[in-house]
Order: sequence, then C-alpha cells, then structure tokens
Amino acid sequence: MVESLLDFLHIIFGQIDTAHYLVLSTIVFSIGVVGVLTRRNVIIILMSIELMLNSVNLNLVAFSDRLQDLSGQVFAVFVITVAAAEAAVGLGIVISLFRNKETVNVDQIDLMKG
Amino acid sequence: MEVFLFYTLAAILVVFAIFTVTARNPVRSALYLVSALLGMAGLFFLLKAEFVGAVQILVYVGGIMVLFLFVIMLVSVREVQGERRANRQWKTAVVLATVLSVELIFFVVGGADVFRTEAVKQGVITQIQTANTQNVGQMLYTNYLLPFEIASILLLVAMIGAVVLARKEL
Amino acid sequence: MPEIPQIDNLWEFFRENSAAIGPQLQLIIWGLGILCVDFLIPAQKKGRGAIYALGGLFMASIHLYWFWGISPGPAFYNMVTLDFFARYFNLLFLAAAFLTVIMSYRYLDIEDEQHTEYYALILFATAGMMFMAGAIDLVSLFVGLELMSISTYVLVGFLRSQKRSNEAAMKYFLLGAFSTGIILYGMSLLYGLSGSTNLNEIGRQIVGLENNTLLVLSLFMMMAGLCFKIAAVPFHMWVPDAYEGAPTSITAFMSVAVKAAAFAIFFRIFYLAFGDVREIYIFALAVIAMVTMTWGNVAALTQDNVKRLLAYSSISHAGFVLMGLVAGTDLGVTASAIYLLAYTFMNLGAWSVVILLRRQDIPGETLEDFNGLYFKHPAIAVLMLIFFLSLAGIPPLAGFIAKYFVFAAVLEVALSSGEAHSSLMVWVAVVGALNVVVSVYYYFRIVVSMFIRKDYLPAPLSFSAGLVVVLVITGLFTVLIGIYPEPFISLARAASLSLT
Amino acid sequence: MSFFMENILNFVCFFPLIGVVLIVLWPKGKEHENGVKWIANIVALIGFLISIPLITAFNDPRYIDTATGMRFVIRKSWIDAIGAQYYFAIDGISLLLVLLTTLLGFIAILSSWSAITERVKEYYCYFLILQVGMLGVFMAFDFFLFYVFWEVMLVPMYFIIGVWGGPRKLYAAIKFFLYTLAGSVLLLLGILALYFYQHSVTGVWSFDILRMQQLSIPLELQQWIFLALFFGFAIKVPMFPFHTWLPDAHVEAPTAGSVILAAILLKMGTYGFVRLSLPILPEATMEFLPWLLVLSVIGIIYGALVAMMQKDMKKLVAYSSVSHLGFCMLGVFVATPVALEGGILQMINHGISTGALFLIVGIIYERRHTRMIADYGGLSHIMPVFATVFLIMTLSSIGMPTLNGFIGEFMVLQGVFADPIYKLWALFGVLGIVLGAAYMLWLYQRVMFGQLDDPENRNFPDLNWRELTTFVPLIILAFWIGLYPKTFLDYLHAPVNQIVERVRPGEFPLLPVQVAVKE
Amino acid sequence: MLNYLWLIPIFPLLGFAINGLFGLWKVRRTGSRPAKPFIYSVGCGSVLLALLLSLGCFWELIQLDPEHRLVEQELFTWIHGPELRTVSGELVNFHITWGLQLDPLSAIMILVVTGVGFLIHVYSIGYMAEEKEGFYRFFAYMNLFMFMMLILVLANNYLVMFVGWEGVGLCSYLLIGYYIHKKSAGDAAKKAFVVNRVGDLAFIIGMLMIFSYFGTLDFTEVFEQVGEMFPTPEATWGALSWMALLLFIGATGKSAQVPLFVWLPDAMEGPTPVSALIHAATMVTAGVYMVARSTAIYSGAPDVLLIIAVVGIFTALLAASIALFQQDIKRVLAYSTVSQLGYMFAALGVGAVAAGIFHLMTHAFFKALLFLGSGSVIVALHHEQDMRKMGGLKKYLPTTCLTMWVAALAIAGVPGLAGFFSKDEILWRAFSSGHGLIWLVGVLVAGMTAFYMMRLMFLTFYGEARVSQEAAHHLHESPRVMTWPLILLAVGAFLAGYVGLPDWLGPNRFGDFLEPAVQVAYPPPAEALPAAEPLPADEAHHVDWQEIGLTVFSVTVAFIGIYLAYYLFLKHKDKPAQLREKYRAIHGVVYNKYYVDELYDLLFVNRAKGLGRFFSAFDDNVVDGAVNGSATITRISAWLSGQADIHIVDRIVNLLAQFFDSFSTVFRRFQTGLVQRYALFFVVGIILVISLYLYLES
Repeated sequence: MVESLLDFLHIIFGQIDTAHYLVLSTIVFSIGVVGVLTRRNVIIILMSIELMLNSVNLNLVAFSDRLQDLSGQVFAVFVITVAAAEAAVGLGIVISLFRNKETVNVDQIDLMKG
Repeated sequence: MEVFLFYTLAAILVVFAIFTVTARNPVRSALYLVSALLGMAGLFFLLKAEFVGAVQILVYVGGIMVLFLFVIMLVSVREVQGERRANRQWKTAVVLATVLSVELIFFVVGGADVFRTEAVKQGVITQIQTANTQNVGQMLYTNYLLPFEIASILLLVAMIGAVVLARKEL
Repeated sequence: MPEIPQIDNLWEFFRENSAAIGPQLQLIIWGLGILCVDFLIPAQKKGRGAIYALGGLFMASIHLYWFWGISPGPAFYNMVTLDFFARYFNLLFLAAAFLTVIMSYRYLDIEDEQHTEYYALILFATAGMMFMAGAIDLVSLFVGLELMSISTYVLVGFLRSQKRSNEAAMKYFLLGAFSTGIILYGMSLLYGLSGSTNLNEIGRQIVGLENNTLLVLSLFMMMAGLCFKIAAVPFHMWVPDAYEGAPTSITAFMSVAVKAAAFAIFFRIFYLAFGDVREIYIFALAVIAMVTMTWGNVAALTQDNVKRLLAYSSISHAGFVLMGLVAGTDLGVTASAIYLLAYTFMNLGAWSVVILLRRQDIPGETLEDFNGLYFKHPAIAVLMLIFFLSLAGIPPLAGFIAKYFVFAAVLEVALSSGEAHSSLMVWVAVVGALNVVVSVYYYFRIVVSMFIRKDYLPAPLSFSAGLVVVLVITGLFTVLIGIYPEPFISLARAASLSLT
Repeated sequence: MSFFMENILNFVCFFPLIGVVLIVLWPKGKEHENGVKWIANIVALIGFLISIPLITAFNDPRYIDTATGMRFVIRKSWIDAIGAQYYFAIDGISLLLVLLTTLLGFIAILSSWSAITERVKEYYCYFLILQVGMLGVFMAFDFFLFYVFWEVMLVPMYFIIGVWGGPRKLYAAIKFFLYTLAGSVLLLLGILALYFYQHSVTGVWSFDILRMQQLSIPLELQQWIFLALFFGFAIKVPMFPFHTWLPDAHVEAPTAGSVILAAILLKMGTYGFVRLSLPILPEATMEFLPWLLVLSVIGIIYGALVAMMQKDMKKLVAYSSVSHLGFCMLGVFVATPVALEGGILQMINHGISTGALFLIVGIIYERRHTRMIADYGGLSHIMPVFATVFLIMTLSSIGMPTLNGFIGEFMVLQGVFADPIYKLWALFGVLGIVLGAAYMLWLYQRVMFGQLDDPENRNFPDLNWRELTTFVPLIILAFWIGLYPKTFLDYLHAPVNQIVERVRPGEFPLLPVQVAVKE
Repeated sequence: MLNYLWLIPIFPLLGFAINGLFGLWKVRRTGSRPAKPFIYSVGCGSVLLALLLSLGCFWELIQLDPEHRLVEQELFTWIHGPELRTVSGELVNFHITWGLQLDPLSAIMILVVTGVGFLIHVYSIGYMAEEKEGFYRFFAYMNLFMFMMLILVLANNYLVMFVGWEGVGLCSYLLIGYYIHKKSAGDAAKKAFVVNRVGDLAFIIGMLMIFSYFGTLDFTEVFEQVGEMFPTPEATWGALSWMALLLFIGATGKSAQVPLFVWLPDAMEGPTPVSALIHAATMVTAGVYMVARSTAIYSGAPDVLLIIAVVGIFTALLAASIALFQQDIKRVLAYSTVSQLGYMFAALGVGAVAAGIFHLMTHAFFKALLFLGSGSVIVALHHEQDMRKMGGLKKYLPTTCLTMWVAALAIAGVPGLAGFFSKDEILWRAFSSGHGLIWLVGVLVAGMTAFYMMRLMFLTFYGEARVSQEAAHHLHESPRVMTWPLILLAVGAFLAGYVGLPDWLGPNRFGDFLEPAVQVAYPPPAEALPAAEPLPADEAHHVDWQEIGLTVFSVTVAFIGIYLAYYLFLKHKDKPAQLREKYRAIHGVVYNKYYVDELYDLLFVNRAKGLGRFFSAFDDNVVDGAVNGSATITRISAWLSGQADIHIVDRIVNLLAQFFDSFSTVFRRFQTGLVQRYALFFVVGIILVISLYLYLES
C-alpha cells in the first residue's frame, strides 16, 4: 500500500506522462459510474455513460501518444461514432418509454421484477 | 507548460464531470457535460490528437449534446421542485463506486510502471504531427476500412432504430 | 505501428478481401433492400419483409456453403477472418435467424407490430454477430458487437405500445451501454499494454506481463463486460426483465444467437489474446460459471412466468457453456460450441411453443396457460417435452450431448497430469452435475402443467406454417444431435481446432 | 433366421417400439381402447418370446465372441468422435436380467388391463418405452450407451407415476426423478473419469466396458471414481441413506409401475455395481468394503424395522425391498463367489417375489381403492386362490426353503460367512430374515386372517383368469429357483468368476466341473 | 423297496397337491366345496400309502447287516454354486443335493410320523366333520405337513433337513391359524412362526459354520470329518461347541424349550388333531431328532451337552409346574408336552441318545392319544376346553375315558406302560452318568406329571358334571372313525415300551437298533461321561439292583403324585381352593406361566416395534426432510408447518428449510426491477472479481 501511495505521489508531482492520463481517465470513469448508479433521470444516466465512454477515449488517445501509434486515435473515433449511435437509440427508447409511462425516472420503472 | 495545461484541463474535466452527475436540472447537466467534453477535447489537443479532438467537439458538442438537449426539452419540461435527484440506493452506490475507483486506481497505478520505465518512443505522431488528420484518415480508409464501413451500417441502424422507437406511427 | 498501406486498386482490394465477409455482405445488402422496398409494400402486408429476410439468409447460407471448404485468410488488414470457427458460428447464427424470422411473422401480426424494419434489424444484428465471430481485431470486434447490440436494443423495444417492451428495452439498453463502457475501458488498457488492436498480436505482446495489474484490470473489465453479454451471474440481472418484456421471438433470438455471438468473441479474446495468462482468470471464471449455473436454476424454481423461467434457465445454461471456457482446452471449445448448437435448437423450439401460446388477448406466458396442453395438442406438448428434456440434459437428446461435452472438457483438465486446478475443475463438474438435477425440477413444473393438469384454455393456438416448420426443424435437430451427434461433433471440433 | 439370431439383441431391445408406433397410430377414443390393450399385451408377449432364443442359443458357439466370451455381440460404430460405440452383448448375468425384464414387462402390462382406464394409449406407450430403456441397460457394453439407456427410462417412469399414480403422485414422481437423476449425473462424471483415464493409459478413446475392466487404476483415483459411481448406483438400488425416494414412488405409482420399479429398475443399480464398480474398481471396492457392508446391513435391518411399522401395504412392501436389496448388496460387495452369485440370484428373486407382492397389493387395491392394512381382514374367506398366491409369495419373500428367496439368502450368507474377515456380518443378515418373517406374516395375517367384518370387503371377487395368469409364471419361477436353482446358477458361474478374479485375484480359482451326485 | 424311498414323502405331497389344487379349483369354479369323501380318502390314503411304504422300507432295513443300515439316495443337485474356501483353506464347491437317507434313526421317525400321522388323519375325518369351509384346506395342509416332516427326517444333509424344518413350521403356522376368523388363532400362528424363526436363525448360522468348516452339509461326510478334523476331543470351548450350541438353539425353537417355549401353548388355538400330530407327536420332536442326528458333533462338545441337559430338565420342571394349575385341558397337555420334550433333551444331554429317542416314540403315542382324547371330549362338549366346565363325563364317553386312562397312566410312569420304560431309561441313564441333580429333578417332574395328569382325568371324567345344560343335552360318544384311532393308539401306548426293556428286564432292542445311527465321532473324555461306556459284565449284577432301586423310587414318587391328585380332586374337592388361597402369590406366578410372555413382549417385541416406529419416524422426518429441503424449497416449508414436532432434529431440518427458503426469496428480491440496482450488481461483480484476484494473489 505504501509503495503504491508513493507511486501515486510520484505521478502527481512528476513529469506528465501516460500514467497521469490513466488516472485522470479512471477518475472520470468512476464519476460516470457514480452517475449511472445514483441518478434517477434516464437522460442524465445516459450522459453519465457518455462520460464513461469519453474516459475510454482519453485512455486510447493517451496510449496512442505514448505508443506513437495512430490505431488508438482511430479507435477513439470509432468509440465516438458508437457513442453517437447509442445516444440516438437510447434517446429513442427514452421517448417511447416516456410516451407510455409519462416518466423518465428509472426508479419508477419496475413493472417487471422478481 | 504542459503540466500546467494538463492540470487545468484535468480540473475542468473532473469538476464539470462531477457537476454533470450532480446537477439537479438535466439541462444544466447537459451543459456541464458539454464543458467537460470540451475539457476533454483540450486534453486531446494536448496529446497532439487534433483529429480526435476536433471530432470530439463536432460530434459530441455539436451533435450528440444537441440531441440530448432536444430530448430533454421533449420529455422533461417540467421539473418538480424538491424531487429527489438520486435514487434510494445512492449511498450504497457511492460507497461501492468509491471502492471500485480505489481498486481501479490502485491497479492502474500499479501497472503504469510499464510506461514509466521505458523511454518514450519517437514515433509517427511526433514525426509527422502536422499530418495527424491525414494519417488518421488514411488509416481509417485502409487498415480500418472494414470497421469504418460497419460503423456506417451501425449509424444507419441507430437511425432506423431511433425512428422506429420514437415515431408515433410507423 | 504498422506501415500505413496504400490501396491502389479498390476493386481488386475488395475482390481479394470480400470473401471473408461474404455472408455479412449478403445480409446487409438484403437488409438495406428491405428498407428500400418498404414503401412498396402495402401496410397490411408488411409481413412480406420476412420473405426478403429469408432471401438474405438464404444467400448468406449459399455464400457460406461456397466457402465452406476453402478458408479465406484474414482479410481487410487482419480485421476479420472466415476461419472454421467463424463459419461454425455463422452457421449457427443463420440457423437461429432463419428460425426466428419464420416464427415471427404471425407473432407480429398478433402483436399488431408488423413492420419490415423488424426483419431488416434481424439481418443487421445477424451481420453484426458474424462480424463478431470473425473478428480478430479489437476494433472490428467492438464495432460488430455494437452493430448487434444496437439492433437488438431496438428489437427488444419493438412493441412500442407495450410498457413492458419499453421497459425491457430501456433496461437492456442502459445496462448494455454501461457494459460497453466497461468493455471499452478494458480494451483501451489492453491496447495500451500491447500496442496493438490485433488479437494475435496482443496475445504475443502480453507474454511476460502476467503480473502486471493493468493487464489484470483490463482482463477483468473485459470479462465483466462479456459476462454481461452472455448473462453470467452477477452480470445477469437484465436478463429476466429483458426476456420477459421483449417480443417473444426476439427473446428467443437473443437467448440463442446473441448469446452465441457473445461467446464467440469471449472465446476469441480469451483464447487468442489471453490464452497464455489463464492463471489470472481461471479461478474467477470457474466461480462465475458455478454461481451462474446455480443462481439461474435456483431462481427459476419459483417462477410462474414461463418467459422469466426460461430466462433464468438460459442464465444457467450460460454457466454450463462457460464450463468449456473454464476448461480452456480444445475440447473446451468443442464442448461450448456443441453446447451452443444444441442449445440453439432446443431453446428455439421451447420458445416457439411459447409463441404458439401467445394468442389474441392471451399473453400465454404463465404456467397456467400450459395447463392441459397435451390433451388438446399432444404433438406440441410432446415436442415441448422433448425440448425440456433436452434442456435438462436427458439422453438421448441434444442437450445431453452438450452437457456430456462440457463435463468431459472439465474433467479432462481435472484428470490430466500436472494440472494445478484439478480440484477446482472437479468442483465445477460436480456443481454442474447437481445443477442438472435442480433444473429438471422447474422444467417439469411446466411438463406437469402440460401433461397432468387438465383445465385447458379453449382459445386456439396461433399456428402458422412458419411455426410448424420451426417446431419440426428444432425437434428434428434436437433428437438428431442426440442420437447421431457424430457430424455435429466433427463440425465443432473443426471449429475449435481452427481457433487455437 | 440367422439374420434374426445375429441381431437378436436389437430385436429384443427395440421390439417394444413397434408397439409404441402401432399404438400411436391406433385411432383415439374409448371404443378403441381394447385394441390398444391387445396391441400392448401382444407386443410384450412377443417381446418375451423372442427373448427366449437367448437361452436356447446361449451356448451356441456361433454366437459367442471368442475374445471376450460375450454372446450375441452387436458392435457398430456410433459416435466416432468420442469413441462411443453401439455395443450390445450379454453374458450370463445380463441374460437372466434381460429375461426377467421381458417377462415382468409382459406381466406388468397384463396386470394393467383393468387398472388403467384413463389415457390408455399413453400409458402403454410409456410402458413399452420403459421396457426398451431397461433392456438396453442390461445389454449395453458401451458405457456411453449404457448411460443413455440408464437415463432414458427415467422419463416414462416419471409419467407412469405422475399421471396414473395416487394422491401425492406429483411429489413422488418428481422425487423419484430428481433423486435418481442426481445419482446418474454423478455417475456420468465417474464414467468420464474412467474414459479419460483409459485414454491416458491406452491412448484409445473408448467407452468399452470390457476394456475398462482390464485397467489397473491407481487406488486414489479408483476411490474417487468409485464414489461417483456409488452415488449413481446406490440411489438406484437404493441403499440405506438414499432410499427415501423409494417408498414414496412405490406408494404412489400404479400397480404395474411399482412392479417394474421394484422388479427391474432397482436391479439396474445392483447390476451397475456388479458389472461396473466391482470389476473396474476392485481395489477401491475392497477399500470401502467395511462401509459398504455397514450400509448394506443397516439397510437390511432398518428396512425391515420400518416395514414392520407401516400401515400402508405398499409402503410395507417398499421397505421390504430396502431390506432385501440390502441382502443383495451384502452379497455383491463381499464378492466371494458364492456370495456374489447369491447376490445376483437374489436380484432375480427379489424381482419375482416383490414384483408379485406389488401385483397382489394392486389386486386388492383395484377392488377397494385403499392400501391401508387396517381396512382389510379375513380376505381368505372369500378369495382362497388369492390367499394361496399371496401366501406363496409371502413365503418366497421371507425365504422359505423350496422357494426362491431362500436360495439367494442362504448363498449370500454362506458366501459372507466364508470370508475370513467379514464373516460375522452374516449374523446381521440372519437377523433380517427373522424380521422379514415377522413383518410379512403380520401383513398376511392382518389382511387375510380374521373376521370378514367390513361390508365393503364382502363382495370381492377372487382372482380372474387374467390376474391368475400374471402370477403363474412367477410362481413357477419361484419354485423353480427354489428347487433347482442350478439352471440359473450355471449361467452365472463364468461371469461371476471373472468378477471375483478382479476383486480377489487368485483367491478363488475355478475348480474343475464335477458331478457330485452320489449313486 | 428301499429304492423307492423317495416315494414316501411324495405320496403326501401328491395328496396335498390333489386336495389343494382340486379344492381351489372347485371353490373358484363353483363356489362350493369339493365332496368330503373324496378329500379325506385322498388325504388319508396318501398317508396310508406312505405308512405302508415306510413299513416296507423299515422291514428291508432291519434285514440288513447292522453295520450297513444306512441307505442314501441322492435325487438331484440342488445348489451347485461356485468355489468357496473352508476354514482350513481348502477350495470346495458350494454343492448341495436333494438327498434322502434311511438309517435306524430316520426309520423309527418315519414309522412314528406315518403311523401316528395316519391315525390322526383318520381321526380328523370325524373331528372335522362339521367343518364346511376349510375341510379340503385342512387335509391339504395336513398332507403337506406329512410331506415336510418326512423330508425333515429323511434328509441326508442339513439343508434339506432345514427345508423340512421350515416346512413343518409353515404347516404349523397354517394349521394353527386354520380358524382364520379367530384373531387369536392368527396371532398364535404368527407367534409360532416368528419364535421358530428365532431358533432357525441359530440353525442357519450353525449350518453356515458347518459348511465353512467341513465344506459340506451331508450328514455322513460331516460326521466323518468331525472325527478326522478334530482328532483330539476338545475339552475347551471350540468351533464344534459353537456349531453344537447353535444347532441346539435352533432345536429349542422347534421343540419349545426354554427360552423359546412360549409359542407352543398358544399353538393350541389350532384344531385338536393338529395339536396331536404337530404339537405333540411329531414336529416338536424335530429338535430332539436333529440333536440326536448330530450326536457326532455333540460328542465333541461336552459343555454343550451339559447345557442341553440343564436346559432340558429345567424346561421339564418349569412346564410341569405350569401345567399343575392350568384350567384349559389342551393347555395342560401342551405344557405337559413341553415338559416331556425337556425330558428328551435331558436324555440327550446326559448322552442317552437312544433313551431320548425311545421316549420320543412312546411319547408320540400317548401324547397323541391324550390330545385326541381331549379332542373327543371337546367335540362332545361343543368346543368347550375349560376343565372347570367338565366333570363326570365317564359315563357319556366310555371309550374316550378308557383310552385316555391308558395314556395318562403311561405318561405318569405306571409300570408296564410305555411311558414307564422310556422315562425310567432316561432317569437311570442320568443317574448312572453322574448327573445326580438331573435325576432328582427328573423324578420330581415325574411326580408332578403324574399329579397333573390325574388331575386332568379326575376333573374331566369324574366327580359331578359341571357341564352346561345345553351341552349336556347333546353329550354322546364320538363316532367310530374317531374312537378307533384312540383305541389303536392306546394299544400303542401300552405296548410300545416293550421294545426297549431296561437292562434288568430284558434286551433293549430299541437301543441296539438305534446305536449305529447315533454313533459318537469320538468318545467323550472319561471324566465328563463316566457311565456312557458299556458297563463291565462283572459289575452288571450290582448295577441292576441299583437300577431297580431307583426305579422303585421313581415309581413311588409317581404314585404319590397320583394319590395327591386323587386326594385333592376327588376326595376333598374344597382343598384346592383353600390351598390356592393360602399360596396365592406362588399360584399367581405359576398360573400366569411365570409371566414369560409378558417378559418377552417387554424385552423384545415392544423393543423391536419401538425401534421400528422410531426408524419410521426418523425416515419420514429427517432423511426425507433433508432431501426435500434441497430439492423443493417451497414445498418443505408448507410441509414443515404441519409438523408440530419439536425434536431437535426437526428443528435442524426447519432451519435448513428456512435457509433454503430465504435463499430463494433473496434471489428473487435481488431482482427488484430497478435497472440501477442491476448496474450496482454489475459493479459489485467487478469488485468481487478483482478482490478475488487480490485475495488469491496475496
């Protein structure tokens, strides 16, 4: 534990390198996870998922820089594309759901359980 | 300079990300997300990935977020005052998410040694950074031609799907 | 960093590479075709989309048949391949899609949601699965996965006027997107560690990184995401709800094809990329397999809704298929492949009977709806019995051969000398064996309803030519694989050999 | 004819399926039910008749496989990928069990004529399928095939109990199914372990039981495999702590179901021990022997004691099965030649006498629809023929000399007693004989003796010809085995000797055949 | 004719088959019973044929040289089992044949069995005349009994003997329970069978031992090997002793010795001819026969012989004392039978095998006669068996009375009658072999026997009639078909003794004839049995006087008994009641047969039932319950709610069930329907997987 704490301090105060980006992306990812887990509004949950996907992009681009390899960036572009597609479908689902149930609060959507 | 820029952008990103998931009003939440994504785009630029950064701004800020706002307007116009933001499990969720993030960071930091012991390679990105967009484009249309084409179908499917789901009558 | 290649002659390039994606191309073209001709089809006859979809599936099968003996190498710069593993799974997807399409058209009439988009989406989803099965690169794999997933999200919510369908779509979508994020996180780390998105390359690069926590993290994140897709405990929670709310035909499709596709990439990744670092995950995977089998079965015990019951049963079956992966040998892949094949037929058969019970104004989903089925429709009840017996793994039916192979795979590892995980494997086998017993209990609750209770609901069953064909085919294969499994085993074995 | 003889095992095993097809094709409706019954009966009878050439040609050198000594071998490739073969053959042990099955199958079907009034077509279909499964088990010499048949019979039996059973039929049926299935899946694991071990030694993928009998497996592995097999077989037998499915299944099953269950199905477990556990895992058997004997003996005494307290006739007979099978297992596990042969003979005997006892219970159940002993009394006043049959079978069950049960019991006891280490276990067995007499005679007394004071019992008709026909072969067999068991024992010598040679190598070499009749 | 030995048992078997099958067929076919004449002619005819054949065989046998009076006839192989190792390590086949043998011992037995049996069959025609329902059944069973008894005595090996042994037990069961409507009959039948089975248990174990020591069960082979394998007498407790003891325990069951005598008095529930044939003349003597047959083995186990002697004489005393106070005429005779059997065992125990068999034979005559006579009385009184309701019957039943006097005096040991010779032989042998105490008790028992037999005679035939009015109205002598057997048996009881005269009176033909069949394998140690050796000639004269003196003594005791009975029951009829009052406690104990039945119920029957009940409950509640718990989670809770039991085991099962129950509810409760809860599980899953890795790594 102590060693990794020292590592952590080293990362914070040292030269900016890939590890910084990784930690940052992890933090953003975690924030996204918290959003998904706690918010009631479906749309905000969707946005939290976008945050998660973006943190992945940050990873990819940082690795791309680190490895001097463009694949990461291309991958990131695909991730953005997919995120867009998902957002579209997700919002479509939200709309059809809203049309039937008049709510976008996920904790009121529990018709099926058990 | 790089350090400064990194921390500034990181701060923007993290702070706005937190705002995004805590804002009461979904519209505000969306706007905070836009800000966070802009910060992210800044980081991309910092990493010399101009193309991805640009796509980030164009697609996300310009496209996806507009869609979000549009839907927000459509479905949740009225905001009930005093309605809870978070669901009933939020305390547990926060604790567990914290545990998860601690584990993630612990693992990331533990494994990131790989990236610090080796010297940074002088590769294509630094060599031909001016041509980043061109290179990415070339890769997209050669190495990643197939995924690119699949992605197009994917977008089509998303479109059809959104239409199927959202239209009143089909 | 590979050299950025130049494509001089696009046509030539395409001609050289297209063989590997032929079936997918057929499906996509026909899917697009359906969308294009949609406006030509009168509103009452949207069911014709099924015919076009069948055309697409037929052409894809033809293509598959052409290339059955020839193995086109990796195509599109190592993005995708059509090795025997992929072909095996393609066959399975085509069969599942074919059966789904023909069992759907009458069902959609009853649900009053007959649209051509449905068929197009099935074709696209199938194409996505095929890309997944053939993918040997993280990017193509991911994009294929998303193509399948997004099509499925839409299909799950296809009954737009029904709250349960909306809800199912929402749950499936949210969790699916969440899992996508998690898989991607794992993929990004993997890319960073290995410097490549090619699975073979990754497999070569990560040797020696066994103790690197980043690799471990990446592996577990991907495992979690994939476990979500195959519905393994504790990532299975969406399954009962999504299966219940989705149109039954889509539930059937999801429970076999989507699951098989997820298993295909599971195998690709874990054999090609993580084949040499089994030590990291074997224990966790074994635990997941055991818990999945048990949880699915125990939770199914008290279900009264047949769709949920079958959903839980499908969870436990995922646990059984995972046993092949836990074994991590050739025989393991063979076992899982044959299991998935058998499962395709027997499970689709069972679901098609559930569809048969969906009648105008009668959901036909509860246990009571099966009461006395035997007295009214003995053939249907007997078929259902065969499917259930097969699902429970009673010989001489397909499910038995499947279970036999997964047990064999695990025990082979347990008994091979020098294996460090012998006792773990034995435990997996024993837990699996006991789960077979548990599963019989709930399958037989339905059997009791059908054969012993007598208060039959008088409404006629919703027969259609398509459903009859489905029942005949699934019944036939369920018995055939059980009695003469030789050819199917050879197929699965060839698939496993081409993977490793 | 030679085609028939070369494929005789196929014919014997699958002939009932012809009946199934005919019955399915037969028109529906109440008025056609007699036709169904005739078909089933005739098919079962023919099934029995075509199994008779098995005896007559048993020693015909044309049908003996010289390499293995098996008879009527049919061996075809089936699933090459895993080395599973379609391999039918019989030896003396199988022969007796096959004939017992065909005979009792016929008797059980005959006994159902008037007992089954609902869903007649299905009933006979299930019965004939059950017949196929049971015959297959006794003929299969490929472990995979064996397992397939082993499981196949679960389903028809489930339905026979679940559809035509008593008030708690569903509970009993599923209990039967789950319990035995639990054993079978563990058995499957054991089979697989053997399969892989055999491959690792010989490099051949094969499920051939006879090959497996030649392996010498390390003791530790043997023990594990033995445990796996043990659960499978012990539940089926059922041995002491695994027996609780049996009373329920027996009580709820229709008469013919109980008959088959007791007479044949339970034998599959004992047969499994004889055919598989002992010769394949001899050292492990010897290693576990004390425990196995403890369980067998507990079964003998415990079963008898519990039987004594039953108020329900079927339950009583069911628990007596537990006791009798304890005898079988005692003999089988000790595995001296006499004990083993006695154990196997006792399997046949139990099939005959307990099968007949269930028929007997069924006959009075059919007349009054209760199985409570207290509801009857003094029946011998009005049913003298029935009383006689009942008496003979009671005596057969309690081991009266000149009847079959005695020979088996005595051989088991003598065999056990001849073992220098475990001889005193025979004493517990003898105790079981006394208790057996007590509960069976008590049952007989309560049902048949006393005043005929219940008006509902007054008008019971005596056995009709059909009912009598079901008993005649059993009575003949009971006396035959009791008076001249040599006919049956002769078939057992060779296979028993092989098994003993595996378990106790060199201890019991074959003596030259001697005709010891003094003039 | 000896070649047709096997026909002797076959005739009764045929009779059984014809009567039984024809009767069943007829009943089933027409509902009516077959004609009685047909039945009894078949029944008696078959036995008559057997008797004639037996006489023929016997005749041929005595023509033979005494050394070769052993005819063996092996019919066919019975069990031909595989290899077996004897204790000495020899490999033998488990081989047993259906074989018969005729030697002096079995020759005497078949004569007794067929002779007495035939008379009783004939008697039954009259006795059972009023039977409608079961006439054919009765004769069928009787014939079956004859068959089994003949198998028993003719067997040439233990296992075939055991067939007869069990077979007669079965017939006894059937015949005791002949009156199927009487619950007491059924109970008695079952009791007889089960108690017999307890003895058989020992018999079986004995056979197991014999086979595993000698590798054969054939009498001749076993007896040869006894001598070969045990060249020196085993003074200590050895394998032979175990075999001997086990066989003897078997005999105690069949021959109603302590402690297994309890079934015989109850067996009187059967028809009287049955009591006469089975429970007096033949079956109960099977134990005596078996021990006599195994003399070779017993001679190697002197300790066991002593046990036999003690048990025998103790039984004799016990049963005689019980018989003193019984009121039921047949029960008096039953206890008398037990007592006489004890005598026979005492004889065997002191080494006087021939004397024991001699007594067996004479006893068969007079005890059968007594039973038949009492049967005649009972029939006359319409099935009244209580002696308190008899009296003064002499004038109504003169023949019966007369013949019974012969028997009663014979059993009482009045000189000149059969019982005198055989009993005196036993007493003398006991005394001369040094068993003084046994001799003394024997004499006492002889006195008691005389007393209770006279009591029976006086109470029944003399004094004032205590018969109920309506019974008295119908009183008449039995028909001739019943009286003739009585007369013939009386002749037998009178004359049978003269074949075995005491040494001082003449040659003991009987003993000489029997001697070769009951040879000892080797002579017992001198100190154990000093007088078993033939006495030196010069001392014979002296000994004669001793013998005569003892005889006079025992006869005196018998006459004292007779006089006492006369005094108490004919002269001063109020005395017995006074005495009863005075010694109420002792009388109570003895009258209630020393509470042996109750003791057995308490010790064994109730224990066994209780154990059974316990196991039954255990099976229902625990074993079953555990299975339910794991198989059907929901059912068990419903099932358990019905269980009010608060045993600890039950509580454990309850807990198990609750555990599974909550397991299932928890599973379903996880499925809240809330998508974020599902996502939370997703996260938990990842955390767990990673934690598992960390745990395994550390």
